[in-house]
Amino acid sequence: MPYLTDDPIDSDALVRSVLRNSDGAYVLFEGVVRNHHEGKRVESIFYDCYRPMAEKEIGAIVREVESQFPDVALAVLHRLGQLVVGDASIAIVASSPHRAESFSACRMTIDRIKETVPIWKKERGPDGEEWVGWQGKC
Amino acid sequence: MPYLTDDPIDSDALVRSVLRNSDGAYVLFEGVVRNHHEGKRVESIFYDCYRPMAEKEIGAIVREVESQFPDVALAVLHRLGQLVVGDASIAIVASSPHRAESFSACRMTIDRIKETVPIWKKERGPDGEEWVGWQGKC
Amino acid sequence: MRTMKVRLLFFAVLRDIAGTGARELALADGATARDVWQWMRESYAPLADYAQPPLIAVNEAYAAPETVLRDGDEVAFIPPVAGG
Amino acid sequence: MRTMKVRLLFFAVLRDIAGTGARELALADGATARDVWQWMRESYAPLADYAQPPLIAVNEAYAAPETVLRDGDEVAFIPPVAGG
Repeated sequence: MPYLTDDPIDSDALVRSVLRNSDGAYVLFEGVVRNHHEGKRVESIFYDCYRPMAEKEIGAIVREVESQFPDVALAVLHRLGQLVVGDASIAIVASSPHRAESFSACRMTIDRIKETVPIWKKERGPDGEEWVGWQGKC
Repeated sequence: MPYLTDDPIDSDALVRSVLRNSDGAYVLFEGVVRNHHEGKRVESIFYDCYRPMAEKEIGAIVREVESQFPDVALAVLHRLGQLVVGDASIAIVASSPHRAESFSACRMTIDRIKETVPIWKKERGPDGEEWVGWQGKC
Repeated sequence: MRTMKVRLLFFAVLRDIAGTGARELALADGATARDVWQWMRESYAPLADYAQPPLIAVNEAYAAPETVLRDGDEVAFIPPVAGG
Repeated sequence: MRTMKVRLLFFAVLRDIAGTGARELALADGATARDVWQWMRESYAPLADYAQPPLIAVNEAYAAPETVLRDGDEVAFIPPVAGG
Protein backbone atom coordinates (compact mmCIF):
# COMPACT_ATOMS: atom_id res chain seq x y z
CA MET A 1 0.00 0.00 0.00
CA PRO A 2 1.44 3.41 -0.90
CA TYR A 3 2.46 5.78 1.88
CA LEU A 4 1.52 8.86 -0.15
CA THR A 5 -1.85 10.06 -1.34
CA ASP A 6 -3.41 13.05 -3.05
CA ASP A 7 -6.75 12.44 -1.37
CA PRO A 8 -8.16 13.19 2.09
CA ILE A 9 -6.97 10.66 4.65
CA ASP A 10 -9.45 8.06 5.89
CA SER A 11 -7.99 7.35 9.31
CA ASP A 12 -10.66 4.75 10.14
CA ALA A 13 -9.63 2.72 7.11
CA LEU A 14 -6.00 3.07 8.14
CA VAL A 15 -6.84 1.72 11.60
CA ARG A 16 -8.73 -1.20 10.11
CA SER A 17 -5.76 -1.98 7.88
CA VAL A 18 -3.52 -2.74 10.86
CA LEU A 19 -5.65 -3.78 13.82
CA ARG A 20 -5.41 -7.49 14.62
CA ASN A 21 -7.55 -9.55 16.98
CA SER A 22 -4.55 -9.85 19.27
CA ASP A 23 -4.19 -6.06 19.63
CA GLY A 24 -5.45 -4.44 22.81
CA ALA A 25 -4.59 -0.89 21.86
CA TYR A 26 -3.75 1.43 19.06
CA VAL A 27 -2.47 4.97 18.86
CA LEU A 28 -3.41 7.18 15.93
CA PHE A 29 -1.39 10.33 15.32
CA GLU A 30 -2.59 12.92 12.85
CA GLY A 31 -0.73 16.04 11.84
CA VAL A 32 -3.20 18.78 11.01
CA VAL A 33 -2.83 22.11 9.19
CA ARG A 34 -3.04 24.77 11.90
CA ASN A 35 -3.80 28.43 11.49
CA HIS A 36 -0.46 29.72 12.71
CA HIS A 37 3.30 29.11 12.44
CA GLU A 38 6.01 31.04 14.23
CA GLY A 39 3.65 33.93 14.88
CA LYS A 40 2.24 34.17 11.36
CA ARG A 41 -1.26 33.31 10.29
CA VAL A 42 -1.61 30.33 7.97
CA GLU A 43 -4.54 29.68 5.67
CA SER A 44 -3.31 26.76 3.62
CA ILE A 45 -0.25 24.61 3.02
CA PHE A 46 1.00 23.11 -0.24
CA TYR A 47 2.90 19.85 0.22
CA ASP A 48 5.55 19.02 -2.37
CA CYS A 49 7.32 15.67 -2.46
CA TYR A 50 10.00 13.60 -4.16
CA ARG A 51 7.55 10.76 -4.42
CA PRO A 52 9.51 7.61 -5.25
CA MET A 53 12.23 8.53 -2.77
CA ALA A 54 9.69 9.46 -0.07
CA GLU A 55 7.94 6.13 -0.53
CA LYS A 56 11.27 4.36 0.00
CA GLU A 57 12.23 6.50 2.99
CA ILE A 58 8.90 6.00 4.75
CA GLY A 59 9.07 2.28 4.01
CA ALA A 60 12.53 2.11 5.56
CA ILE A 61 11.30 3.95 8.67
CA VAL A 62 8.30 1.62 9.01
CA ARG A 63 10.54 -1.44 8.78
CA GLU A 64 13.00 0.02 11.27
CA VAL A 65 10.32 0.89 13.83
CA GLU A 66 8.60 -2.48 13.42
CA SER A 67 11.94 -4.22 13.98
CA GLN A 68 12.43 -2.22 17.19
CA PHE A 69 8.87 -3.04 18.31
CA PRO A 70 8.17 -6.56 17.03
CA ASP A 71 4.67 -6.62 18.53
CA VAL A 72 3.61 -3.45 16.70
CA ALA A 73 1.81 -3.16 13.37
CA LEU A 74 2.27 0.21 11.69
CA ALA A 75 0.44 2.14 8.98
CA VAL A 76 1.47 5.51 7.56
CA LEU A 77 -0.28 7.75 5.06
CA HIS A 78 0.93 11.24 4.08
CA ARG A 79 -1.25 13.52 2.02
CA LEU A 80 0.21 15.82 -0.64
CA GLY A 81 -1.02 18.89 -2.51
CA GLN A 82 -3.04 21.82 -1.28
CA LEU A 83 -4.49 21.51 2.27
CA VAL A 84 -6.43 24.00 4.35
CA VAL A 85 -6.64 24.60 8.09
CA GLY A 86 -8.06 21.52 9.81
CA ASP A 87 -7.01 19.07 7.08
CA ALA A 88 -4.89 16.13 8.19
CA SER A 89 -1.54 15.98 6.38
CA ILE A 90 -0.35 12.71 7.88
CA ALA A 91 -1.81 9.80 9.80
CA ILE A 92 0.18 7.14 11.62
CA VAL A 93 -1.39 4.14 13.32
CA ALA A 94 0.50 1.84 15.65
CA SER A 95 -1.33 -1.14 17.13
CA SER A 96 -0.08 -3.70 19.62
CA PRO A 97 -1.26 -6.14 22.30
CA HIS A 98 -0.28 -3.61 25.02
CA ARG A 99 -0.41 0.16 24.84
CA ALA A 100 3.16 1.14 25.74
CA GLU A 101 4.61 -0.09 22.45
CA SER A 102 1.91 1.63 20.41
CA PHE A 103 2.69 5.00 21.96
CA SER A 104 6.44 4.58 21.56
CA ALA A 105 6.30 3.29 18.01
CA CYS A 106 3.86 5.95 16.85
CA ARG A 107 5.97 8.72 18.36
CA MET A 108 9.20 7.35 16.91
CA THR A 109 7.64 7.05 13.46
CA ILE A 110 6.47 10.66 13.22
CA ASP A 111 9.77 11.93 14.63
CA ARG A 112 11.77 10.02 12.02
CA ILE A 113 9.48 11.01 9.17
CA LYS A 114 9.95 14.67 9.99
CA GLU A 115 13.72 14.23 9.95
CA THR A 116 14.43 12.55 6.66
CA VAL A 117 11.49 12.10 4.30
CA PRO A 118 11.72 14.41 1.26
CA ILE A 119 8.48 16.30 1.70
CA TRP A 120 8.24 20.07 1.82
CA LYS A 121 5.56 22.55 2.67
CA LYS A 122 4.80 26.02 1.42
CA GLU A 123 2.67 27.95 3.85
CA ARG A 124 0.21 30.48 2.53
CA GLY A 125 -1.39 33.23 4.58
CA PRO A 126 -2.47 36.85 4.46
CA ASP A 127 1.21 37.91 4.46
CA GLY A 128 2.18 35.80 1.45
CA GLU A 129 3.74 32.40 1.06
CA GLU A 130 6.97 30.76 2.10
CA TRP A 131 8.74 27.38 1.94
CA VAL A 132 9.07 26.26 5.54
CA GLY A 133 12.65 25.83 6.72
CA TRP A 134 14.37 27.38 3.74
CA GLN A 135 14.73 31.02 4.76
CA GLY A 136 18.19 31.77 6.08
CA LYS A 137 19.55 28.27 5.92
CA CYS A 138 20.09 25.50 3.46
CA MET B 1 -20.45 15.75 27.85
CA PRO B 2 -20.48 12.43 29.74
CA TYR B 3 -17.33 10.33 29.85
CA LEU B 4 -19.27 7.05 29.86
CA THR B 5 -21.44 5.50 27.20
CA ASP B 6 -23.31 2.28 26.52
CA ASP B 7 -22.94 2.71 22.78
CA PRO B 8 -20.12 2.06 20.30
CA ILE B 9 -17.54 4.84 20.38
CA ASP B 10 -17.46 7.27 17.47
CA SER B 11 -13.82 8.32 17.59
CA ASP B 12 -14.19 10.71 14.65
CA ALA B 13 -16.84 12.64 16.54
CA LEU B 14 -14.60 12.67 19.60
CA VAL B 15 -11.77 14.15 17.53
CA ARG B 16 -14.06 16.80 16.10
CA SER B 17 -15.21 17.70 19.61
CA VAL B 18 -11.72 18.84 20.63
CA LEU B 19 -9.78 19.85 17.52
CA ARG B 20 -9.27 23.60 17.24
CA ASN B 21 -7.97 25.62 14.29
CA SER B 22 -4.83 26.32 16.29
CA ASP B 23 -4.05 22.62 16.73
CA GLY B 24 -1.36 21.09 14.55
CA ALA B 25 -1.64 17.57 15.91
CA TYR B 26 -3.78 15.15 17.79
CA VAL B 27 -3.22 11.74 19.29
CA LEU B 28 -6.08 9.27 19.57
CA PHE B 29 -5.69 6.28 21.84
CA GLU B 30 -8.17 3.46 21.76
CA GLY B 31 -8.22 0.47 24.04
CA VAL B 32 -9.59 -2.54 22.19
CA VAL B 33 -10.86 -5.92 23.36
CA ARG B 34 -8.18 -8.41 22.39
CA ASN B 35 -8.51 -12.15 22.02
CA HIS B 36 -6.11 -13.08 24.82
CA HIS B 37 -5.13 -12.16 28.39
CA GLU B 38 -2.36 -13.75 30.42
CA GLY B 39 -2.31 -16.78 28.18
CA LYS B 40 -6.07 -17.35 28.09
CA ARG B 41 -8.34 -16.87 25.11
CA VAL B 42 -10.89 -14.07 25.42
CA GLU B 43 -14.10 -13.82 23.43
CA SER B 44 -15.86 -10.93 25.12
CA ILE B 45 -15.56 -8.56 28.06
CA PHE B 46 -18.29 -7.16 30.26
CA TYR B 47 -17.50 -3.72 31.69
CA ASP B 48 -19.09 -2.82 35.01
CA CYS B 49 -18.84 0.64 36.50
CA TYR B 50 -19.69 2.83 39.48
CA ARG B 51 -21.03 5.41 37.09
CA PRO B 52 -21.42 8.67 39.04
CA MET B 53 -18.08 8.15 40.77
CA ALA B 54 -16.35 7.16 37.52
CA GLU B 55 -17.67 10.32 35.85
CA LYS B 56 -16.20 12.38 38.67
CA GLU B 57 -12.88 10.53 38.65
CA ILE B 58 -12.41 10.85 34.90
CA GLY B 59 -13.38 14.52 35.09
CA ALA B 60 -10.75 15.08 37.79
CA ILE B 61 -8.11 13.33 35.65
CA VAL B 62 -9.02 15.40 32.60
CA ARG B 63 -8.73 18.63 34.58
CA GLU B 64 -5.43 17.55 36.10
CA VAL B 65 -3.89 16.61 32.75
CA GLU B 66 -5.16 19.78 31.09
CA SER B 67 -3.64 21.83 33.91
CA GLN B 68 -0.30 20.09 33.37
CA PHE B 69 -0.55 20.64 29.60
CA PRO B 70 -2.30 24.01 29.18
CA ASP B 71 -2.10 23.86 25.36
CA VAL B 72 -3.89 20.51 25.21
CA ALA B 73 -7.59 19.87 24.71
CA LEU B 74 -8.72 16.45 25.93
CA ALA B 75 -11.69 14.21 25.29
CA VAL B 76 -12.40 10.86 26.94
CA LEU B 77 -15.12 8.32 26.31
CA HIS B 78 -15.33 4.91 28.00
CA ARG B 79 -17.80 2.32 26.80
CA LEU B 80 -19.59 -0.01 29.23
CA GLY B 81 -21.47 -3.27 28.93
CA GLN B 82 -20.75 -6.29 26.76
CA LEU B 83 -17.98 -5.89 24.18
CA VAL B 84 -16.47 -8.40 21.79
CA VAL B 85 -12.99 -8.79 20.32
CA GLY B 86 -12.14 -5.74 18.21
CA ASP B 87 -14.54 -3.39 20.00
CA ALA B 88 -13.04 -0.21 21.42
CA SER B 89 -13.60 0.12 25.16
CA ILE B 90 -12.08 3.56 25.57
CA ALA B 91 -11.03 6.45 23.35
CA ILE B 92 -8.88 9.38 24.43
CA VAL B 93 -8.09 12.32 22.17
CA ALA B 94 -5.45 14.93 22.99
CA SER B 95 -4.98 17.82 20.57
CA SER B 96 -2.43 20.62 20.73
CA PRO B 97 -0.54 23.09 18.54
CA HIS B 98 2.56 20.84 18.66
CA ARG B 99 2.67 17.06 18.83
CA ALA B 100 4.81 16.46 21.92
CA GLU B 101 2.12 17.62 24.35
CA SER B 102 -0.56 15.54 22.64
CA PHE B 103 1.46 12.36 23.02
CA SER B 104 2.34 13.07 26.66
CA ALA B 105 -1.15 14.14 27.69
CA CYS B 106 -2.84 11.19 25.97
CA ARG B 107 -0.46 8.72 27.59
CA MET B 108 -0.81 10.27 31.03
CA THR B 109 -4.61 10.23 30.74
CA ILE B 110 -4.93 6.52 29.96
CA ASP B 111 -2.36 5.62 32.64
CA ARG B 112 -4.30 7.56 35.30
CA ILE B 113 -7.65 6.19 34.22
CA LYS B 114 -6.39 2.65 34.58
CA GLU B 115 -5.17 3.40 38.10
CA THR B 116 -8.17 4.93 39.81
CA VAL B 117 -11.42 4.97 37.85
CA PRO B 118 -13.97 2.50 39.27
CA ILE B 119 -14.51 0.38 36.19
CA TRP B 120 -14.15 -3.38 36.15
CA LYS B 121 -14.05 -6.04 33.49
CA LYS B 122 -15.19 -9.62 33.42
CA GLU B 123 -13.48 -11.58 30.70
CA ARG B 124 -15.33 -14.40 29.02
CA GLY B 125 -13.73 -17.15 26.98
CA PRO B 126 -13.89 -20.84 26.23
CA ASP B 127 -12.55 -21.58 29.74
CA GLY B 128 -15.22 -19.60 31.56
CA GLU B 129 -15.35 -16.09 32.94
CA GLU B 130 -13.42 -14.12 35.50
CA TRP B 131 -13.26 -10.63 37.00
CA VAL B 132 -9.87 -9.24 36.01
CA GLY B 133 -7.57 -8.45 38.94
CA TRP B 134 -9.66 -10.06 41.65
CA GLN B 135 -8.29 -13.59 41.83
CA GLY B 136 -5.82 -13.98 44.63
CA LYS B 137 -5.78 -10.40 45.81
CA CYS B 138 -8.14 -7.74 46.94
CA MET C 1 -26.95 3.38 71.58
CA ARG C 2 -28.20 5.21 68.52
CA THR C 3 -27.95 3.59 65.15
CA MET C 4 -27.70 4.87 61.60
CA LYS C 5 -28.32 3.48 58.18
CA VAL C 6 -25.91 3.47 55.26
CA ARG C 7 -26.40 2.31 51.71
CA LEU C 8 -23.96 -0.29 50.41
CA LEU C 9 -23.21 -0.52 46.71
CA PHE C 10 -21.73 -3.67 45.18
CA PHE C 11 -19.85 -3.77 41.90
CA ALA C 12 -18.12 -6.40 39.81
CA VAL C 13 -17.04 -9.44 41.82
CA LEU C 14 -18.70 -8.05 44.97
CA ARG C 15 -22.01 -7.75 43.16
CA ASP C 16 -21.72 -11.41 42.17
CA ILE C 17 -20.84 -12.39 45.74
CA ALA C 18 -23.59 -10.33 47.36
CA GLY C 19 -26.13 -11.33 44.75
CA THR C 20 -27.37 -7.76 44.54
CA GLY C 21 -26.15 -4.32 43.53
CA ALA C 22 -27.15 -2.48 46.69
CA ARG C 23 -28.59 -2.88 50.17
CA GLU C 24 -29.18 -0.93 53.38
CA LEU C 25 -27.14 -1.64 56.49
CA ALA C 26 -27.84 -0.49 60.06
CA LEU C 27 -24.74 0.47 62.02
CA ALA C 28 -23.93 1.76 65.47
CA ASP C 29 -23.04 5.42 65.68
CA GLY C 30 -19.32 5.89 65.18
CA ALA C 31 -18.95 2.90 62.88
CA THR C 32 -16.20 3.17 60.26
CA ALA C 33 -15.90 1.94 56.70
CA ARG C 34 -13.58 -0.75 58.01
CA ASP C 35 -16.37 -1.96 60.28
CA VAL C 36 -18.56 -2.39 57.24
CA TRP C 37 -15.90 -4.51 55.58
CA GLN C 38 -15.76 -6.62 58.71
CA TRP C 39 -19.52 -7.10 58.41
CA MET C 40 -19.02 -8.06 54.74
CA ARG C 41 -16.47 -10.73 55.66
CA GLU C 42 -18.83 -12.22 58.22
CA SER C 43 -21.80 -12.09 55.89
CA TYR C 44 -20.25 -13.43 52.68
CA ALA C 45 -18.13 -16.56 52.94
CA PRO C 46 -15.98 -15.84 49.84
CA LEU C 47 -14.70 -12.70 51.57
CA ALA C 48 -13.76 -14.34 54.88
CA ASP C 49 -10.07 -14.51 54.01
CA TYR C 50 -9.80 -10.86 52.94
CA ALA C 51 -8.71 -9.20 56.19
CA GLN C 52 -7.71 -6.00 54.44
CA PRO C 53 -10.55 -4.16 52.70
CA PRO C 54 -10.19 -3.14 49.09
CA LEU C 55 -10.31 0.58 48.26
CA ILE C 56 -13.35 2.27 49.71
CA ALA C 57 -15.55 5.04 48.38
CA VAL C 58 -17.86 7.06 50.58
CA ASN C 59 -20.35 9.22 48.74
CA GLU C 60 -18.60 8.73 45.38
CA ALA C 61 -15.11 9.62 46.55
CA TYR C 62 -12.21 7.51 47.78
CA ALA C 63 -12.02 7.46 51.58
CA ALA C 64 -9.79 5.90 54.23
CA PRO C 65 -10.98 2.70 56.01
CA GLU C 66 -11.05 4.68 59.27
CA THR C 67 -13.58 7.15 57.90
CA VAL C 68 -16.44 7.45 60.38
CA LEU C 69 -19.72 7.01 58.56
CA ARG C 70 -22.80 9.16 58.93
CA ASP C 71 -26.43 8.36 58.52
CA GLY C 72 -27.36 8.16 54.83
CA ASP C 73 -23.83 7.69 53.56
CA GLU C 74 -23.30 5.69 50.40
CA VAL C 75 -20.49 3.17 50.83
CA ALA C 76 -18.88 1.20 48.03
CA PHE C 77 -15.95 -1.19 48.13
CA ILE C 78 -13.79 -0.87 45.03
CA PRO C 79 -12.21 -4.14 43.87
CA PRO C 80 -9.05 -3.77 41.81
CA VAL C 81 -10.07 -1.50 38.94
CA ALA C 82 -9.57 -2.61 35.36
CA GLY C 83 -10.89 0.17 33.17
CA GLY C 84 -9.51 1.28 29.84
CA MET D 1 37.50 14.36 -22.20
CA ARG D 2 34.40 12.20 -22.13
CA THR D 3 31.19 13.64 -20.77
CA MET D 4 28.09 12.18 -19.23
CA LYS D 5 24.56 13.30 -18.68
CA VAL D 6 22.65 13.35 -15.40
CA ARG D 7 19.06 14.24 -14.70
CA LEU D 8 18.48 16.98 -12.11
CA LEU D 9 15.25 17.06 -10.15
CA PHE D 10 14.06 20.24 -8.45
CA PHE D 11 11.64 20.30 -5.55
CA ALA D 12 10.04 22.94 -3.36
CA VAL D 13 12.04 26.16 -3.23
CA LEU D 14 14.53 24.83 -5.78
CA ARG D 15 11.74 24.14 -8.24
CA ASP D 16 10.60 27.74 -7.85
CA ILE D 17 14.15 29.02 -8.33
CA ALA D 18 14.89 26.80 -11.32
CA GLY D 19 11.49 27.44 -12.87
CA THR D 20 11.19 23.76 -13.73
CA GLY D 21 10.96 20.40 -12.01
CA ALA D 22 13.74 18.66 -13.95
CA ARG D 23 16.46 19.12 -16.52
CA GLU D 24 19.42 17.32 -18.06
CA LEU D 25 22.96 18.40 -17.30
CA ALA D 26 26.14 17.40 -19.14
CA LEU D 27 29.13 16.84 -16.86
CA ALA D 28 32.74 15.82 -17.24
CA ASP D 29 33.54 12.28 -16.25
CA GLY D 30 34.39 12.12 -12.56
CA ALA D 31 32.10 15.00 -11.58
CA THR D 32 30.65 14.80 -8.08
CA ALA D 33 27.31 15.83 -6.61
CA ARG D 34 29.10 18.79 -5.07
CA ASP D 35 30.17 19.88 -8.56
CA VAL D 36 26.53 19.94 -9.59
CA TRP D 37 25.71 22.18 -6.64
CA GLN D 38 28.52 24.48 -7.73
CA TRP D 39 26.90 24.62 -11.17
CA MET D 40 23.57 25.40 -9.49
CA ARG D 41 25.07 28.32 -7.58
CA GLU D 42 26.54 29.74 -10.78
CA SER D 43 23.36 29.20 -12.75
CA TYR D 44 20.76 30.50 -10.27
CA ALA D 45 21.46 33.80 -8.54
CA PRO D 46 19.35 33.11 -5.42
CA LEU D 47 21.69 30.19 -4.63
CA ALA D 48 24.97 32.10 -5.00
CA ASP D 49 25.41 32.55 -1.25
CA TYR D 50 24.82 28.88 -0.40
CA ALA D 51 28.36 27.52 -0.42
CA GLN D 52 27.32 24.32 1.32
CA PRO D 53 24.90 22.14 -0.60
CA PRO D 54 21.73 20.93 1.06
CA LEU D 55 21.24 17.19 1.45
CA ILE D 56 21.70 15.32 -1.80
CA ALA D 57 19.93 12.30 -3.22
CA VAL D 58 21.37 10.20 -6.02
CA ASN D 59 18.97 7.71 -7.59
CA GLU D 60 16.40 8.18 -4.81
CA ALA D 61 18.75 7.64 -1.87
CA TYR D 62 20.72 10.06 0.26
CA ALA D 63 24.33 10.37 -0.88
CA ALA D 64 27.44 12.28 0.18
CA PRO D 65 28.43 15.44 -1.74
CA GLU D 66 31.62 13.69 -2.81
CA THR D 67 29.70 10.93 -4.57
CA VAL D 68 31.05 10.52 -8.09
CA LEU D 69 28.18 10.57 -10.55
CA ARG D 70 27.64 8.21 -13.41
CA ASP D 71 25.94 8.64 -16.73
CA GLY D 72 22.17 8.51 -16.31
CA ASP D 73 22.13 9.23 -12.58
CA GLU D 74 19.20 11.10 -11.13
CA VAL D 75 20.35 13.85 -8.80
CA ALA D 76 18.11 15.80 -6.45
CA PHE D 77 19.03 18.43 -3.90
CA ILE D 78 16.89 18.12 -0.79
CA PRO D 79 16.07 21.45 0.89
CA PRO D 80 15.26 21.20 4.60
CA VAL D 81 12.41 18.71 4.78
CA ALA D 82 9.14 19.65 6.43
CA GLY D 83 6.86 16.67 6.14
CA GLY D 84 4.34 15.51 8.65
